[in-house]
Amino acid sequence: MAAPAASTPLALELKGISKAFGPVQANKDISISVRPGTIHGIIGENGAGKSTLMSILYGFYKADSGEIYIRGQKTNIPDSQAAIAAGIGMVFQHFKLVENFTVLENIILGAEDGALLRPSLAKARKTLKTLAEEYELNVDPDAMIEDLSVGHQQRVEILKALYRQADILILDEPTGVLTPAEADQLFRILDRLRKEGKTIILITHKLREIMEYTDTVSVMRRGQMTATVQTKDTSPEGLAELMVGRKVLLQVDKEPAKPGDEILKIEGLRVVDEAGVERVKGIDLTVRAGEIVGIAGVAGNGQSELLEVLGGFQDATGSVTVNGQELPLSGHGADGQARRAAGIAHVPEDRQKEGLIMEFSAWENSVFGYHHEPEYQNGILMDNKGILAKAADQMERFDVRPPHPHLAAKNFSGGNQQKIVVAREIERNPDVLLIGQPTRGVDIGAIEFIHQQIVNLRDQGKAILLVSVELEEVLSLADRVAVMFDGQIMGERNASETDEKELGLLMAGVTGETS
Amino acid sequence: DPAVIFDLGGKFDKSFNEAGYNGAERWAAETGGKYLDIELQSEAQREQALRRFAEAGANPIVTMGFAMTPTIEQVAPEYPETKFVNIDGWANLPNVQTISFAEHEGSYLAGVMAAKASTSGTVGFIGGMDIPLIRKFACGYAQGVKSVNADATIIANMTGTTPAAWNDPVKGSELTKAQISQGADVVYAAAGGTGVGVLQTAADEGILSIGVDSNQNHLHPGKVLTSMLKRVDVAVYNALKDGADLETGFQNLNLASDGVGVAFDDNNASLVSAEMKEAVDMATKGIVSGEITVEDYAAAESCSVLEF
Amino acid sequence: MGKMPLWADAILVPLISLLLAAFFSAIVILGIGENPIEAFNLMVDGALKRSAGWGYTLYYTTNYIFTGLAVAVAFHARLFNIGGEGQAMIGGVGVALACLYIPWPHWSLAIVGASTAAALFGAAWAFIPAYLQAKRGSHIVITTIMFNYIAFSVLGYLLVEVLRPTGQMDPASASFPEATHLPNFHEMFAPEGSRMFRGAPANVTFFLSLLACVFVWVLIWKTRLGYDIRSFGFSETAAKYAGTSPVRITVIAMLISGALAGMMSVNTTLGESERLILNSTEGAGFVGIAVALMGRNHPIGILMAALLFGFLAQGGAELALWTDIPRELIVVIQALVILFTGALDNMVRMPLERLFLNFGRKENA
Amino acid sequence: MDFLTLLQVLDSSVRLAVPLLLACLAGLYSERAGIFDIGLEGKMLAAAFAAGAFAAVSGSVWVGLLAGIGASMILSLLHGVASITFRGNQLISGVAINMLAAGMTVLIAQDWFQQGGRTPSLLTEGRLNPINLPFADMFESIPLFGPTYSELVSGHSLIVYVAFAFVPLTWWILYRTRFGLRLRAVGENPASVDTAGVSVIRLRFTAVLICGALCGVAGAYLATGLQAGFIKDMTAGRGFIALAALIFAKWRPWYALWACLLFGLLQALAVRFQSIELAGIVIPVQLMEALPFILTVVILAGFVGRAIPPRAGGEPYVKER
Ligand SMILES: Nc1ncnc2c1ncn2[C@@H]1O[C@H](COP(=O)(O)OP(=O)(O)OP(=O)(O)O)[C@@H](O)[C@H]1O
Ligand SMILES: Nc1ncnc2c1ncn2[C@@H]1O[C@H](COP(=O)(O)OP(=O)(O)OP(=O)(O)O)[C@@H](O)[C@H]1O
Ligand SMILES: [Mg+2]
Ligand SMILES: [Mg+2]
Repeated sequence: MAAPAASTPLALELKGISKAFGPVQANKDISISVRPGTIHGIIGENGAGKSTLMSILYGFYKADSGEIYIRGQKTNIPDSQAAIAAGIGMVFQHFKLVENFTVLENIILGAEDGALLRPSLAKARKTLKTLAEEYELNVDPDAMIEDLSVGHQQRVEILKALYRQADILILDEPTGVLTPAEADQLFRILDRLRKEGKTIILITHKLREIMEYTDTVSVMRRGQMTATVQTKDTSPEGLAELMVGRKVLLQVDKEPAKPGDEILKIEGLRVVDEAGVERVKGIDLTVRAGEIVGIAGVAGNGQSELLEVLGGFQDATGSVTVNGQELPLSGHGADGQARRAAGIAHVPEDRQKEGLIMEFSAWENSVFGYHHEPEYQNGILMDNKGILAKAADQMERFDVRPPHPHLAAKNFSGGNQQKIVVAREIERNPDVLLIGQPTRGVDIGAIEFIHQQIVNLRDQGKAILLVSVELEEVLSLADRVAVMFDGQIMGERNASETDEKELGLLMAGVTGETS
Repeated sequence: DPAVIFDLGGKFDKSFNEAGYNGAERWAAETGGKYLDIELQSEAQREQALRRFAEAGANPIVTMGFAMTPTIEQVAPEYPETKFVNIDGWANLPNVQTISFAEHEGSYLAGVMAAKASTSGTVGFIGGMDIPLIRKFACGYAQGVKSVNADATIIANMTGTTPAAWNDPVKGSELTKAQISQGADVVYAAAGGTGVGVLQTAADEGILSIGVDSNQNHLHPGKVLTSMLKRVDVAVYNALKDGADLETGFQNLNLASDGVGVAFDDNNASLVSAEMKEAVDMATKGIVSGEITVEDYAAAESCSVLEF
Repeated sequence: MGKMPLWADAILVPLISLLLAAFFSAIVILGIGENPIEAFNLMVDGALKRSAGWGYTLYYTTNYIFTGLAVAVAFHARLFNIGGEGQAMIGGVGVALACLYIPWPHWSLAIVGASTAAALFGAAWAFIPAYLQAKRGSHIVITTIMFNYIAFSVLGYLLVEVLRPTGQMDPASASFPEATHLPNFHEMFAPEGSRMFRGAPANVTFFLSLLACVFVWVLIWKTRLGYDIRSFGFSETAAKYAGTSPVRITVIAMLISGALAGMMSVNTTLGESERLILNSTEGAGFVGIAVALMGRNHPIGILMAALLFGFLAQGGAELALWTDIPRELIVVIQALVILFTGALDNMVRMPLERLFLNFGRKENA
Repeated sequence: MDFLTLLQVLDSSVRLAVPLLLACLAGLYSERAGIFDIGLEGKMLAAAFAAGAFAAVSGSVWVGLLAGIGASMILSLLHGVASITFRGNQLISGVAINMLAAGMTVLIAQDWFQQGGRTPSLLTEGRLNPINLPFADMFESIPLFGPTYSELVSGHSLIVYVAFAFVPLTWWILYRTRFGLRLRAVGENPASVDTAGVSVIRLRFTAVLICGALCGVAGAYLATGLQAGFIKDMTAGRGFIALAALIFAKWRPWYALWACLLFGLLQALAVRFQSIELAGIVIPVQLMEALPFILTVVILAGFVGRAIPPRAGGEPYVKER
């Protein structure tokens, strides 16, 4: 990993970039230099302005002021076309793919070689094959994007950039949705790209990735660049402090569990989806009071469906009991409201599409799903004043920033949106808490807080079922871990007695006795 | 100044309202007088227009269409000094002149001509919106046809059941084509703007058509057999001419009083044979003298020669 | 912070948009060789400076409030109900049946009965499209368009063949009995012998429409059902997570929508014509779409927009009375108002926002 | 129904279907690009007027056709400015355009021709006349094929053939060309197009203008092909039926053809068989009248299922709020 000679021009230099969205100053006078052939990390809290800065570089947004130099040349980037021409590629946090197009169609979109598609497609197919071999980026060129796993979708995004011969590649929170194996694979690819002399900018909330894979790291806070350091000269704790402005606990701090009675009992659960595919193939699982059971597994192996069944919006067969009470799994009484009445609270995997109504204000969201409960009624009307007061109090206690109950959910950062959902579900003091991907895309300050809340609930004797594709999170937060593969549970382990390697094998469907 | 209130179809509906408009214009041109007018746009405006004109001192106020009757019955008593004319209506008040037309008689003549002109023995009728008034036209027409040729087939179609039926020439066209394919070689259009499409298609396809209300023979010279005239123009013209002195009460304009009839002019001269002319004259005589009674659908609510 | 203040968004933007619409209307009037200022004066004179003018303006407003609210309620559930016209028509059938076949002793009872019938019939007409959308996925836009046409035919059939008294030319029902006649503004507000509101059709239904505004406001923003409707409208997946049944909300929202549209006929059929006629809806169902959209689906906005359109309808009638301007001019003016206040509002808003932002910055500096 | 009647009904279906088909394809381009368009009706009407007016004045149907296309495209441009440039509500814009066209056509027609909002009747040169395909007469005598060819296939005006040709052409453009790929993409996910370095705005404007051009042809066909001049409101709701057909067709060109032919057929049947006597009961004309609409609902509910519109449809593309 030889540092390039000082005389080679910088791959990229941003000078004094500022950008305001209406009254919000997202980027303030930011300057940054990136050397070619390196991986440059960018970290910062939710809403710090990382994505905005990169989107400016990619020509998606227009900066209010500032200059961009690429390979020493001052470059004007009014739109993405210019960025592509300058050799920049970007993989957005939320992918920019056409869901009902094939991989190939997505790849050539905007980079066709002529007015007719056929030659372009043929050429792309060939190039794709070479790229796939070169970088181990295998995807079926004729698959529909919506049928691909997120990991594969991301590969398509990377392929798109490579197809356009990018040599500066920006990745915005690429591992947020990936399994550990997929993430490892991604970093192998990035490493190879770097060795070829390509420059990579990596935005992430995961300090481990920064420490392991980057050469240099920049820290952003509230729209400003606060520091740029060589990775080898820093530590996770140091970075965390730079980011949040205070000391952050990077490990989950918890006592050993004291499991009590069986609260949630699942037997022979089967789910067949609308297309007739069996997603969950007979699961037995028990969660006791005072313990956190983590479900690990590669996304798409039935975990989501499991949560949906328990949450009441997916039909299933089999048996589920809570406190000995059998729950209906289809038809009348198998909806979210009935589940909540049975003592189940649910932090869904997708906070923006399921957990929140983005256009509702925070206070309205604070009772979403519970709004039918008598507690929130005032005769035939809803007790809006009461709800507002409770919401304000809740936001204060859960450290939601800004603590403005009238602000619409969409105006909070991802981390704070998640806090609103977590607060709502925990506040109900449920017997069972279902929680899916609790910290996806959330910054480390907020992760610390959310983990602490979950542990507190456990310590109050509640049963918690956690689903996460982050192995690290499952291992550190759960007391017991079950691994799902292909709709089945491959095995259960005590969290303290297993490791990533063992779980990783189970996740790949490899069973058999290990030590 | 007098005032004229046109009904929802508007003063350029190519038929009833337009005939009234022509009468008013003729009066204006001849006398140099001025008149107020409005084309109603909504039901609620009926009363508004009446009152506003009455309050502004317009006299007489001529209203087009039976739909005005209930409103006139309500408003006229409040303005006893003002004279109202209700064309096609049935209001019975001291300061109202109600004019009705014997459309069935005129249509009877049109039917006679159609039957004489037809070689196939099948003739068509295309109405606008399916309302009793239009059935009255159709029924009179059918009787006229049957009087000449008892075996004749009459294909009667309505364009629609909504007011849009008065303004759908494309559909009028298709109806005409459909009737042609069923053998019709003369079609009578009592369908407002839709009739434009009927006459056009008839001309294009080389069959004869019959216009309605005003004289439409000139639209396609040599291709429009005749037009059933409903002298709304004369009625309006007379009302405006008489001014505030007009006589109130009922007036039934029929064949005898020349209130209805069929048009003969240069445009259709080549189509009208002497024999046809004679048949028309005979029928006219018969009706005027009372020898022939034409069944009035509006009165009987049924038609013995035509099913709807 | 240089954010645009709320009052500017709520008042300044629509006002400037209206001025733009007025400006272009003036150009059109000039184009057909008439005097725009005179025309405008005539409209204001006839619609706002006379009590009877107000009586007409408010009559139209009442119609637009009902249809606007109908569209808005459905919109909150992300359902585009283009069927207000048909629902109002069928609502009218309900009014007619209720008034013709039930001997009401007094109008106060008749209005309750007629409103109920109108709401039920309107809702019933909205039910099938709603059900098909919810259960079969048939696009509600198509089905409601189709149901408008079908309603036309049903009404035509009923009036020509069933409800029309024998011998009557007009495709209309018999007049309703005297006892059902609603008090109009003249009877309600004019002092003895005064000509205030005389002849104008505005009637007690106007207050019913105001009640409907309050009802919708409470329903949408103050009740569980409203919460369900709105959350379903914003995100169907989230609503499912919350345990709201999409079928239930789709059907209920459309029933309420149809009921509101149907109730418009209380104003036209019972309040004005006092019998069922063929074209009592007169496109109010479609104007309702514009009213709802312009009023941002909020009852207060809808009330304002309905007033504006009521003014245009009445002002336009005055114009038609005293000038030779074709009546289509009013349609053009309405179109321009909808265009500028509804579709091109950002054309005004964007520069204003920038203005406020710069102004705010300077002040802060 | 004998064979000849069948042919005539089909022939009538074709004529009634063509304006629907053109408007439907017009809507397809716009909506596939993510711009909803309930203003098809208004654009057709404006085009019908302009075509009628200019053909009458110039005496040439081609001038009329161009004028029709131009008028419709101007309204399209307005829709584009409102919904693309200023990110306005596409439904409101469509409603406004419909009303604008309804009013302006009559206003201008009255101002120019003083015929009460109509344009003067067109003479032969001002109209699109039927084209008799080669051999139509020769084949006439061949049973089945002959009449089919001469009655049904031959004898329509040029625009009819153009309209039908546009179905495969549209399919080809949509699925076989770069432009089509981008067009579909921008209706599904404009951000993907934007980040691929293609201008969303230009693409959407192009789509909207194509929509305008096709609506223009549809309107011109009404005024110069089916009729001989413009009459107010002569589109009589065909724009809305076309919209229904478009949804019915799930935004696909071949399905659009079948949907429009079906609507045409239903209307032709209603025209041809106004009151049918079934088992001694005369079915009222109002029922026949409503039948196309009732059948549409039935078919929609029974066979077609959920229609999923282009995912970005109706939403303005906003990057920064
Ligand atoms: N399109 C936009 N319109 C308006 N404001 C925006 C937009 N995108 C971002 N912002 C605002 O700009 C600020 C910076 O957002 P940005 O997305 O760059 O943050 P980030 O650092 O990427 O956060 P995260 O870690 O959550 O991804 C935030 O306050 C956000 O509210
Ligand atoms: N158009 C916008 N208007 C206002 N705020 C926005 C807008 N787009 C994004 N934001 C805000 O910008 C911040 C960062 O947004 P971003 O798109 O990076 O997603 P996020 O909040 O990080 O969510 P996640 O990480 O879960 O995907 C958040 O505060 C978000 O709410
Ligand atoms: Mg981001
Ligand atoms: Mg984020």
